[in-house]
Amino acid sequence: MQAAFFIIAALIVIGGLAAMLVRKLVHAVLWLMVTLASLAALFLLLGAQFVGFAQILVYVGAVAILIVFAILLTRNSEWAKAGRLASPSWLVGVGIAGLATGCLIASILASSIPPGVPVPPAASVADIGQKLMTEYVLPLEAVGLLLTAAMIGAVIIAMPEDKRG
Amino acid sequence: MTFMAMITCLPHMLLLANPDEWLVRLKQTIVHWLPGPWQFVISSLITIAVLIAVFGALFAVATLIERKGLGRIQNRPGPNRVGPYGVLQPMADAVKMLIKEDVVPRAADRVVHFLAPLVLVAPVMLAFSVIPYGQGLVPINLDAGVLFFFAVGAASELAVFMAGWSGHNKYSLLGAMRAIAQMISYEIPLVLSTVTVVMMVGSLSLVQIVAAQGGYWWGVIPRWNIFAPWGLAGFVVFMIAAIAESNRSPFDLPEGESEIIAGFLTEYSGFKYAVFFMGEYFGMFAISGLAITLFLGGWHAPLPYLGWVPSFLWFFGKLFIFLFVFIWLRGTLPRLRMDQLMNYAWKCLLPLALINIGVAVIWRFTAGWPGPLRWLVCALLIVLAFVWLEKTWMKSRELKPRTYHYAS
Amino acid sequence: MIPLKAYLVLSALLFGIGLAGALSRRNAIMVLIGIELMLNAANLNFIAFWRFHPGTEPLAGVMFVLFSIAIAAGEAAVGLALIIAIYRHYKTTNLDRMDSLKG
Amino acid sequence: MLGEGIIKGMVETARNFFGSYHDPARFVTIQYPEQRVPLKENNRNFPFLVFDGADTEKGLRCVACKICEKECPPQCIYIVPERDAHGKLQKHPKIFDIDISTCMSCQICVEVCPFDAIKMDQEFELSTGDRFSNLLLHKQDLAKPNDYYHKIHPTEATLVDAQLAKERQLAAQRKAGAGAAPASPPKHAPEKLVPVG
Repeated sequence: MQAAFFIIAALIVIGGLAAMLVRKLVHAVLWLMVTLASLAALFLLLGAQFVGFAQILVYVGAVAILIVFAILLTRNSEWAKAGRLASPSWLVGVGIAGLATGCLIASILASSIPPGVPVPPAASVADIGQKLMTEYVLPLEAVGLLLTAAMIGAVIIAMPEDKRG
Repeated sequence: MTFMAMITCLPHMLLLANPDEWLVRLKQTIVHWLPGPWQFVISSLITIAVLIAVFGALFAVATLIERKGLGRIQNRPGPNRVGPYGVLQPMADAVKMLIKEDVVPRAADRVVHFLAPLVLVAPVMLAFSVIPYGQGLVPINLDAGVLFFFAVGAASELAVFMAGWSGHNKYSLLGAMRAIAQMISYEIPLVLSTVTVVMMVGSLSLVQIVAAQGGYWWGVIPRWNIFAPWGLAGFVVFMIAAIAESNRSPFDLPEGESEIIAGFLTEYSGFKYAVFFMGEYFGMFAISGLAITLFLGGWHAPLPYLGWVPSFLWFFGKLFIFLFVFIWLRGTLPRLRMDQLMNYAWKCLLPLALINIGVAVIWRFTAGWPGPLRWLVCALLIVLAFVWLEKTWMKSRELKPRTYHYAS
Repeated sequence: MIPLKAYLVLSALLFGIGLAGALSRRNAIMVLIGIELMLNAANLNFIAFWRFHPGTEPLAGVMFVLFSIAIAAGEAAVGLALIIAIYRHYKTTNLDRMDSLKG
Repeated sequence: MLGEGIIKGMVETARNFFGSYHDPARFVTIQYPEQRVPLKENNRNFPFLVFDGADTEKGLRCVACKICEKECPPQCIYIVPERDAHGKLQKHPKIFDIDISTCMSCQICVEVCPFDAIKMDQEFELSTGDRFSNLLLHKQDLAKPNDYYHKIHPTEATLVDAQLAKERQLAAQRKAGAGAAPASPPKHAPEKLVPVG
């Protein structure tokens, strides 16, 4: 279990770093997929089976393809050539991110979380379905509405302007 | 030691009342003789090895059946040179593929080009692990088996994109874009028609879905989902979407060799091409296995007094029928056009699948009705929906008299 | 066994990577990828807390992550549609060049 | 009905599938190396040289006039006439090569030959591993007996034989009439035989 955690954690961090550092956008997406798939593996390791599969289904199956389509639709030679990847104020951005991460890690390490590992809570698919249909039915409906709105919005935004009228 | 134990066990195993147990017992016997910590590892490895061997052999047989069957459909004998009746043709093909030069274009992204076939095949092999092949013969009984199947199936889209993009070839990219558009469009009716089954059974586990289809109505008609009206409609929608999902003819636009060379496979040759080819066949087997599990009762025998036949034989028998239907369709139907393909997915299959879910809901809440009436009402609703769709479709396709501008 | 803190530190690292990328890359799509990383870091936190401190509400963490994944998908769709629309107008995805308010 | 055409097509292919097993008449395929379709009489492939009698060398009708060499559009024929000890040209080829990798089977050499010495062959299984030496046919490869010519093109060969016999008879008459005068070639070339079809 320990080895599995460390391998997956290394994959997550390496994938994330590479996704942010590589030059080619498609490579960045592929590295992002490494991170997200490893994250799904971590969810499985933590006993959240349903979430892990949903993560793969949504991110690898949908979001990756969306980003890839966006990359191909906005292709220009600007990024392929040698040029600065980062914005002029990149040092500030990295500094802020480093500061935030430092604060987070410091507070995590300083916190008094009990070190024990409790029994894994059961999360069977039937339970999740039951909950979704009873207690969480309102959020579920809201998400349905939100996704519909997002889809219609995305279609209208991405439509060529002359066809929009 | 292990071997001797197996030998001594064999007669005992053959005398078992239930023939389905043979394979399970065999594996248990082998694993039993191993030291404790190794049991899990070896048990998994045996399962993996059997899966790869069985489906690898099935792949070889399928290519042969496909070539022979297509030949017969076109009144040709098909391959008949290598071995008696050409049965060794798959070996010859494999040797040819293996010794061919592996060409990588100079402009290609080598790493992605290399990874694409692996990313295609590995998830498909994972998908094999949740299908119940027989009574007790399921590699992993996952609680969310259906979700797992579709989740790993999603990776094939990424693999197709990687293959198309890495070649730096416009035909590859065109083929990949076509394939992704097609796969995403047809995944929706595929999942929606699966939802009806999941809704009726009340479980995402494929083992439970098969178990729910056991038994017979009036002792004759098996309780398979396909014999319910929503199951029949769902099966048809599922199969059409499945053919599109596995990029088979008539939905083989991504590889349309008369238009875009070989689509995303243009820059692949030799062993990598063979791996892609294998991945596509494996995908076909996996999705056929899912269709059998969801609608055709999995490993259940079609008639009650045929229960003595080992259950996995029923599963693979059904799989072979599916294989033949795939080949038959390929031999019959011409390739669709891209706009027809998209229209078909979004304007025909999607409404049908949604209406089918509604019909399944009605079926669910009319459990108290007499059987035939319930059946007729639900079937009528689906037929009405189909007729309505047909009318709108036919209207848009009405032929007008052709006018000639220059000839009088 | 891995303690909860290890998961939290991993999540913080992932969040930091995403934040750094989103703040410093010039390409709009890369910024979106950074935001996805940050969202996933949050999801990891939810699942880790759910696993180690179930609390009174047994499935709250899983539910939260499921909704978060759904919303992330919607966010990605709208965000990429916006990028495509902006690309049509400015012919670039470089965020530094999208500096005119006149449109 | 929507889907009607698909069902019709499926029935048709199923009929083909099962029909091909019990109705051999449906099979259009020939199992080539074992089974062969008899070639049509007018089938032609590459030229060969006809010889009369038994001797390959002496019986050759070719007189090395080089007309075919000059007429050949892809220039695949190469002829060197025989010379005797004094360097005098003989009516016999010393070298007669045809590069069948360049030959385009146009039959012009046959049309122009005044002596019916070159004819079209039907041999088509000529694939070889060495395209430089094995596809360059020499005199001994090209020379084939008149019987062979009769076998592959019976009608045409009979006509040619009749024509040649007539010419020989005319020549003999002329020789007898002109006494010791040197034999001259016929005033105009005999009417050529045009293959039917």
